[in-house]
Amino acid sequence: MSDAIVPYSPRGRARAIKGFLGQFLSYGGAQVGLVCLVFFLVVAAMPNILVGPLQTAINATGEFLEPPSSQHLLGTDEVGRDVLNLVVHGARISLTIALLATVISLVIGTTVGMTAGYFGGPVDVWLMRLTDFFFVVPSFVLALVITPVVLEVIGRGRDILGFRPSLFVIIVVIGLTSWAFVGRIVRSQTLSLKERTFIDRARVAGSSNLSIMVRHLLPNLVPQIAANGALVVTGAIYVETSLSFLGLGDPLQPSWGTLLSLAQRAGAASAGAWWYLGAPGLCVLTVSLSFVLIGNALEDTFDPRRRVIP
Amino acid sequence: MTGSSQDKAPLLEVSGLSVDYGLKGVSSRAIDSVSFALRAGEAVGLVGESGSGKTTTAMAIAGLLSPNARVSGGQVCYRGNRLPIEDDAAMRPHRWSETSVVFQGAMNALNPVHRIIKQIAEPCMLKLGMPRGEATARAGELLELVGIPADRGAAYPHELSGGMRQRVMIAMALACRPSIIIGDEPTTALDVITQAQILKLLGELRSQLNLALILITHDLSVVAESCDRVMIMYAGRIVEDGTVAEIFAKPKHPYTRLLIDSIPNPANGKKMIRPIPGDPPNLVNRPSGCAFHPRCPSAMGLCATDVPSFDKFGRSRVACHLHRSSQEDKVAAHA
Amino acid sequence: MPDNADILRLESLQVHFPIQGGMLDRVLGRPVRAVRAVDGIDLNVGRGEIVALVGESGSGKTTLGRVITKLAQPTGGRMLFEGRDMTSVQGSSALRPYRHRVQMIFQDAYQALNPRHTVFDIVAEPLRSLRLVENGTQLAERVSEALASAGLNPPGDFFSRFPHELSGGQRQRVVIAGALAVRPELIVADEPVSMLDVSIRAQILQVLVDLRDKHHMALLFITHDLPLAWLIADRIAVLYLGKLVEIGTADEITFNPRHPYTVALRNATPQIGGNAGRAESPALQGEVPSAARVPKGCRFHPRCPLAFDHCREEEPPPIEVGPQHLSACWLANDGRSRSS
Amino acid sequence: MNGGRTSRHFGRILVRAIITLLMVAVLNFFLFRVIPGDPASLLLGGARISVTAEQMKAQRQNWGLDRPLFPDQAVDYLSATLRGDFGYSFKFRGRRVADLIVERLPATIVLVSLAQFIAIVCGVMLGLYAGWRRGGAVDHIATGASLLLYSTPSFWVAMILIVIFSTALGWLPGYGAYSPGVSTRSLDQVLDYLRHLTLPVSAVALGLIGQYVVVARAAMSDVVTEDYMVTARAKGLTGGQMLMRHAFRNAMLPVVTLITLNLGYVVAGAITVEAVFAWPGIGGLTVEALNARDYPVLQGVFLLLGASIVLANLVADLAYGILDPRVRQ
Amino acid sequence: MNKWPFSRRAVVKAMLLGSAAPWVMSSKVFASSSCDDHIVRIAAIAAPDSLNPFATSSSFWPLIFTYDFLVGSDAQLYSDRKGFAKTWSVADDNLTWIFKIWPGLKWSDGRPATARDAAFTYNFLLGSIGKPDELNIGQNSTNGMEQIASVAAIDDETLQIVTKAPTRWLIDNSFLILPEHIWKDISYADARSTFRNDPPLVGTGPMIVREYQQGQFVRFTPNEYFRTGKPATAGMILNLFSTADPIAQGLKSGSLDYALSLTAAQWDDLSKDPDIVVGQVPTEQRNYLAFNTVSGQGKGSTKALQDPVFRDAIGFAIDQKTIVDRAFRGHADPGAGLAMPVAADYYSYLSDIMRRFDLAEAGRRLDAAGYRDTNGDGVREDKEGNSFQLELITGTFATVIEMPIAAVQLVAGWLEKLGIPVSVTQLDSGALTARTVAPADGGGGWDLLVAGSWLSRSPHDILALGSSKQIGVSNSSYWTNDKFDGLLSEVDRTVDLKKSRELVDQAARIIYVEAPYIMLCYPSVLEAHRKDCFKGWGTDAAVSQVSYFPFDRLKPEPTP
Repeated sequence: MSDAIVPYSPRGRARAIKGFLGQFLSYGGAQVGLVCLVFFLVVAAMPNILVGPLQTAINATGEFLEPPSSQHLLGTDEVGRDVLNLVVHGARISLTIALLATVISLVIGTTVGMTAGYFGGPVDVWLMRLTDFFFVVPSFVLALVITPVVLEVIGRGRDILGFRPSLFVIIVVIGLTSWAFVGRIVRSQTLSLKERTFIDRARVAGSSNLSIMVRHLLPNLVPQIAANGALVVTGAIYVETSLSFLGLGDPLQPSWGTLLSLAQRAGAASAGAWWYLGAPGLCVLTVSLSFVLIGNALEDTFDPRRRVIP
Repeated sequence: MTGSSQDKAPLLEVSGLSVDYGLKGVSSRAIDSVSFALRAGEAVGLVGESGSGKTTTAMAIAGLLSPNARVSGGQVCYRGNRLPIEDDAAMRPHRWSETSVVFQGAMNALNPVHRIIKQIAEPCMLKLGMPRGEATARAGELLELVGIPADRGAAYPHELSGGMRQRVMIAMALACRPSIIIGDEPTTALDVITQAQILKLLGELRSQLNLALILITHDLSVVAESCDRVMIMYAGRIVEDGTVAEIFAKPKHPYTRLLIDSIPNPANGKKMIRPIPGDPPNLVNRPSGCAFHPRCPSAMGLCATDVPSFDKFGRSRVACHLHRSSQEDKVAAHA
Repeated sequence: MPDNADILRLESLQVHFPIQGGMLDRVLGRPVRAVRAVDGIDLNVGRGEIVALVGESGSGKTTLGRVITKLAQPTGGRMLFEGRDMTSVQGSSALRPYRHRVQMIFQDAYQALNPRHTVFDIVAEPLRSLRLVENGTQLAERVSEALASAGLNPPGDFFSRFPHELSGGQRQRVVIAGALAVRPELIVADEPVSMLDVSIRAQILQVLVDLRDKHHMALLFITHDLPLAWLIADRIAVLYLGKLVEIGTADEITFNPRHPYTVALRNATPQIGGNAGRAESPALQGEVPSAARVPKGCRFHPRCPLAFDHCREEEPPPIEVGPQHLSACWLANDGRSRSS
Repeated sequence: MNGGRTSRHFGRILVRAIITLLMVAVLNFFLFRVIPGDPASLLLGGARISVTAEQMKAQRQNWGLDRPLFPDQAVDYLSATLRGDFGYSFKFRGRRVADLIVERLPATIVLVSLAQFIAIVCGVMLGLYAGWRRGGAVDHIATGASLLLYSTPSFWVAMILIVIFSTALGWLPGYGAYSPGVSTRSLDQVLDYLRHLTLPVSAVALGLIGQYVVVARAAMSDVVTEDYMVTARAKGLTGGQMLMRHAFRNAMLPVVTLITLNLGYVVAGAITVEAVFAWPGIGGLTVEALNARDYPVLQGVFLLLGASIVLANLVADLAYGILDPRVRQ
Repeated sequence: MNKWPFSRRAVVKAMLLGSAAPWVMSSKVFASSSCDDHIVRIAAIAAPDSLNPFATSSSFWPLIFTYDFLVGSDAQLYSDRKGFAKTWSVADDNLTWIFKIWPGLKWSDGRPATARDAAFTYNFLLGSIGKPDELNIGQNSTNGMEQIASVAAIDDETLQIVTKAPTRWLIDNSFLILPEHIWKDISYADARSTFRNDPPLVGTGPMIVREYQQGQFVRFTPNEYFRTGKPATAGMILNLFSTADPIAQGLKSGSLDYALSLTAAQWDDLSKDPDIVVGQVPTEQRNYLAFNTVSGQGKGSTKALQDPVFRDAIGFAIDQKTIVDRAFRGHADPGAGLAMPVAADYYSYLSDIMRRFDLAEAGRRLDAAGYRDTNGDGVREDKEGNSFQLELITGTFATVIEMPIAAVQLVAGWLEKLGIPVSVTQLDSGALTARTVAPADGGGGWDLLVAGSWLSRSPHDILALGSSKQIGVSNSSYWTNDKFDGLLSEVDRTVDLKKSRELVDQAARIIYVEAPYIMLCYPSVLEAHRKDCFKGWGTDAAVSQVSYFPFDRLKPEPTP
């Protein structure tokens, strides 16, 4: 409302952001992580330009399980598709699933944690029981059980937001089952922020609860949310990979986990097709590691006392 | 009391002590050429605002400088022997048995997961080599000595009130029968009445055990009631040093005077407060010359350029261009 | 001061926090115990008057301040502001007119400033929330004005700074500016200088005194420091364990205390001038009991050097011992309590 | 006064655990009932046969599916669950779910607890040491390696281990829990079992080590900056004494919590690794049941997982209460 | 502190070395230990639910070594694979059958195995018909039993079965003959569900199930009383896996002698190993593309699916040869009619009416039938004017060879090129089953199905895909045709092989033209065995739905 008419000097904020970035980028881990991440994001953004359309059995270009060659830099799979092509297209799917699921779980976790922590009392008690429940039920297992059920219920429609229903289900299920950890952290941080008198000051200044939560709590929760968000991404990648590995992925839009699953089902390990196993696995590893490194660097930047990487 | 301690040889002698902190490649001087002597049984108050270097001074004396601190000059002698304060390992045998410290926040300074009796007994076992039973018994005695029933020893720190915790810290400090106790803001977090109790306890123990006490505080009035001598620190240097009576009656340094004036004192009935203008300096951008000159109402041109020497006037010393002793006085002081 | 001049009146104000019992207690129907943080306080503050609330930690002085600023809800008694009953008014919109006139200054300026907001945002927040300005220009004017009256000059230099870029004194001034921005009629200042270096304290106190002198603001000054209270306040109210034990003019309380607790407090306060005017009484023993276990009778009796049987049985009412000077002690008029 | 407070603390933890467990049970109940398709037709065996209406009705009656969902079915379900009766498997006809689980549980417990043990010993020690000597060589190597391990899906580690140690080098078996028909001489059997255990345990342990190193290191890094460590130093304690007497126990607080929580995942933790190694544990059972829509088995496994994690949470809370006297307040 | 680390390190090192030694040093031992004990180690991807043949057909592989069929089709082909009956004959009325049981045949527990046991098995099934617990779900099921009038043991060696109409079904069925003395007290309800028939079993086959660990292995011992003498090996272990990797590894390392369910990649890899012989076995499985032809409840997204012309046109867009090459890497026969090549008596390539892969032709036919792209968006519309968007579901039913996703990709790709977009949903076997049951049971709603079916090679089973009685069971397209049904019941009533062939051919042509299914291929099972431990593997087809690999004829290689 009145915010819009305020002559606002961006100087302070710009300086703060610049200072933050400077500090953040001074960590080696952050640099490595960002470079890897940007690389994969670029790859995920334009797979068609880089390697052409996703290969299927119908337009496969190679022989069966060829080892890497100049023709196929990462070899081929058991139907002759180029593994590089699959991995590049997989990047888009894996990253989309991981990032969207993370957004869902961060939104839910932050909302629940902040509400519980700020209001306390019975609201807190029941929201925390709910959180306990999702915390207690391993999200991977819950997803394992829910995914096929949900797939069966909604899996008959057409694409949802450009995703095949099965991918969409995985995104939603991962998001819905992995927020508890964020919820707990946000709540405990909210509890400690609530003790800070600037919340009291805001109330004396006449701010409503909503405004206090949005304008005072949320900005101060950003460090926790950001640092843990990076870890949630890693978790989401892990769950997605595992679910797909167990065959719950979508074989027609293969994520890295699905590729690993296909590789295993094709007997790649015992047939010595290391490139087929190695390529998607290394991608998962690199992306997870980037997020862990970025998360650590974020945490270090926000709280130098808790640096994880020396 | 001050008269009797005068005759004894100094227990602790600090001369020209300077300590630097390295922060991200930038080195900043925390204390600069600090010199003083402490006699057995004497209570000295070290007064200054935050960042004035009073805690660094104390930690240097106790050999507890943090790893990023460096002794860049001077020395500390205990009973005439130079202490290896820059060497963590070599300092270890000296700690607690000669100088012990009563820290500020007793809640955090006590290990939360151990019972207090164990924490008091620990130095007895490790430093004095007492068997566990004997050490526990001694810890019990020490608790009684500071006014806590020995059976409360089974409590954990969080189960005690702030005053009780500070008593535990004092009991712990006495464990190895040190001759010097450094109280680092020991009463800052306490209520007035509890503060009075703790100060009283420290005073009693001091005379009972002939302890020397270095009381670090930002509160001049605390020093006024519990110390023999007071040293005022500003920006890493001692600016004035003298007996309590002298300093409060006739402060020489403008900073001391302003400090005294800014404390409300119903005793002399004046309701006037005189703010000291400006903010305390920080370590990185220390003003040139006399560090107080930007805030000093009587600053002269000289003050901005020249560091005033620390001159002796009778039993007190002061570092101010307004008070320059004659050459002869200086010679006398060094004799 | 006459009643009609009172801006704030507290009548037997009470704040009891229930102690969270276990599930078992609730099932067994055990009575719910309560922390009696504020246990029946009568107090009035006149327009333009500075009243100091003095007490140790646990005396309820901070809770009282929070009740007056509507950060905590009283469980009993009444609170009248300019004659209007504000006891049960709640909700950010219902409280808007009240907040416009009653503001607060906090003890720890570092904690009281949102580290992610600029000084401008911080000072502008009440103006925006209470909708006191119509446009940006007006907002900027009011913010500048508030910063200037709090002694931050020139105000423009501070607009885009973050709290961590300020010194301790400057931070406290920003807190004060935030309270001043709405031009309140009553400010509750909770230990506003206790976290500050001695050399800065006087500056801040000066700002507060100027406010009263220039804008005729009333000030409720909460402190544990008797000399400080004497310095700034017109009247001093001494709290012990949720109750007023003595109230009177600053000089009366300082030089002619009638309650043994006030005496003990005065005696325990270290002073530069030595022990002038103070008797050699032994320091008070023990500590303030928990507000969950308020002693029967006079709540000070377990620590009182003068306690006798009656004190253990019945709680003393405030007794008038002089003009505007009340003391809740059975011996208040006896003379013995006085610096015996 | 203290005793009351402590017991209240533990009581609250217990109540929380029970509520959570009840929620798991409720979800479990509904999970079975919201799945598309009639459970009765599922009960009639894969349903690739024609079934008469009478048969369906008989099945419904048999399984109590004809009665109202609430309260009858729910009460039946809860009371049966409390008795440890999880019903019969759809897929493994006539096998009691409880028996199936009991049969598969030991393999998983052996695998995961051995892996946990190794990971705790290696990871926690390494992490604590790295945190104690921050910035040292051990710290750099341990942190780098643990972050790498932390980011790697354990089933991929498992596949790589198989490719290296089983397919390429032929040193260790890469699947199953025993060699087919290994002679029944007991020592051979034990050695054979241990050889089969090696790669799965390594795969699970490697992932856990990374986690433990990170947490233990962070915990120790926090502890060394605490004031009481300065006190300990002031008391003239040696580095070793400071570490063992003061830092260790405080740093172990968060680590113990993590360990206990992880113990709850004993059952759930190795599903993918079990799948890769064809390890005959609960993980394998879960995947089989999932593929066959064996909802009673899934329900049983799910409840078991929930219960074990609730239990672990409970133990973690209790352990924290015991280790850290402050928490009891 | 200063002295300790060295000695501590030394201790740790010693411990590590000590503990590693038995692993590394004996690694060769575990690899070669299998020859000495003369136990045949085999492996397959299989998960027997229980060993009760009335409750499940998933236990086929372990049970086929323990129990005999009465006759079974392999017994008609191979003299060394005879079943419970040594000889059989049918009276001139083509209704009364006489089976002569092997004289002196014994169960593995030493008790005599007689015609009474066979009569018991058949009558047990017969008796359940119409009961709530009708035994209609297992390997031994009432499916087909309705043709039987009576079953009786004339004497210990003679079994007489009278059928209501002439049928070859009696010698084609694959029911396992069970010992009466074990089964006589089992109720139908138990037989249908909870009775697990736990080992040790009692049977007349060469290898008796001695131990069964769910999901892990089945251990067999040789049947001392086997009709041709106790097998020469010391027993057999069937290892059960859920993926093929461990199987290939086991073969390579020597811990397995024989393996089934290999992937093409592993098969290629193993074929390079000098100690290993690979083979591929054509099976009775048919992989097909089915259309949801039902018009009422459970119908698909467009009426076109019910139009034979539409389905026929799609048939021109499917290149069976490419599917075999790409998706199966040659380990399959290209699809044609209902009969699979291994059913040599009935197989016909239908070359006269065979559709040839021709996308243009398919397009022309669609255009002609009115399925045009009228609005030029590249997608055809059906006759109601709705753009096509077909949902294709796929997956692998339990107990059949896995459907490679590449095959689905090819099908979807060709349809896409025709202007018929397809969305693919891959389902696990449970979900696939749930969605393909009869519409009355909640199935249907999908448009296309790519799946496989593995029944026996009997004419009844060959035609089951179009049987109206098998809707939602074997008939996944829900297609019905009265003429086809008539032919099917006639086949069931025919004993004469030649006539039977004709009837099957007629029926196959009807369904081919109507095209509720497009046959994709008949996949082969890939197998391999090691040469070093045993001899006598032979070269015959090893696996079949209707018999067992004759492991009983293996002999240990003399140890060098």
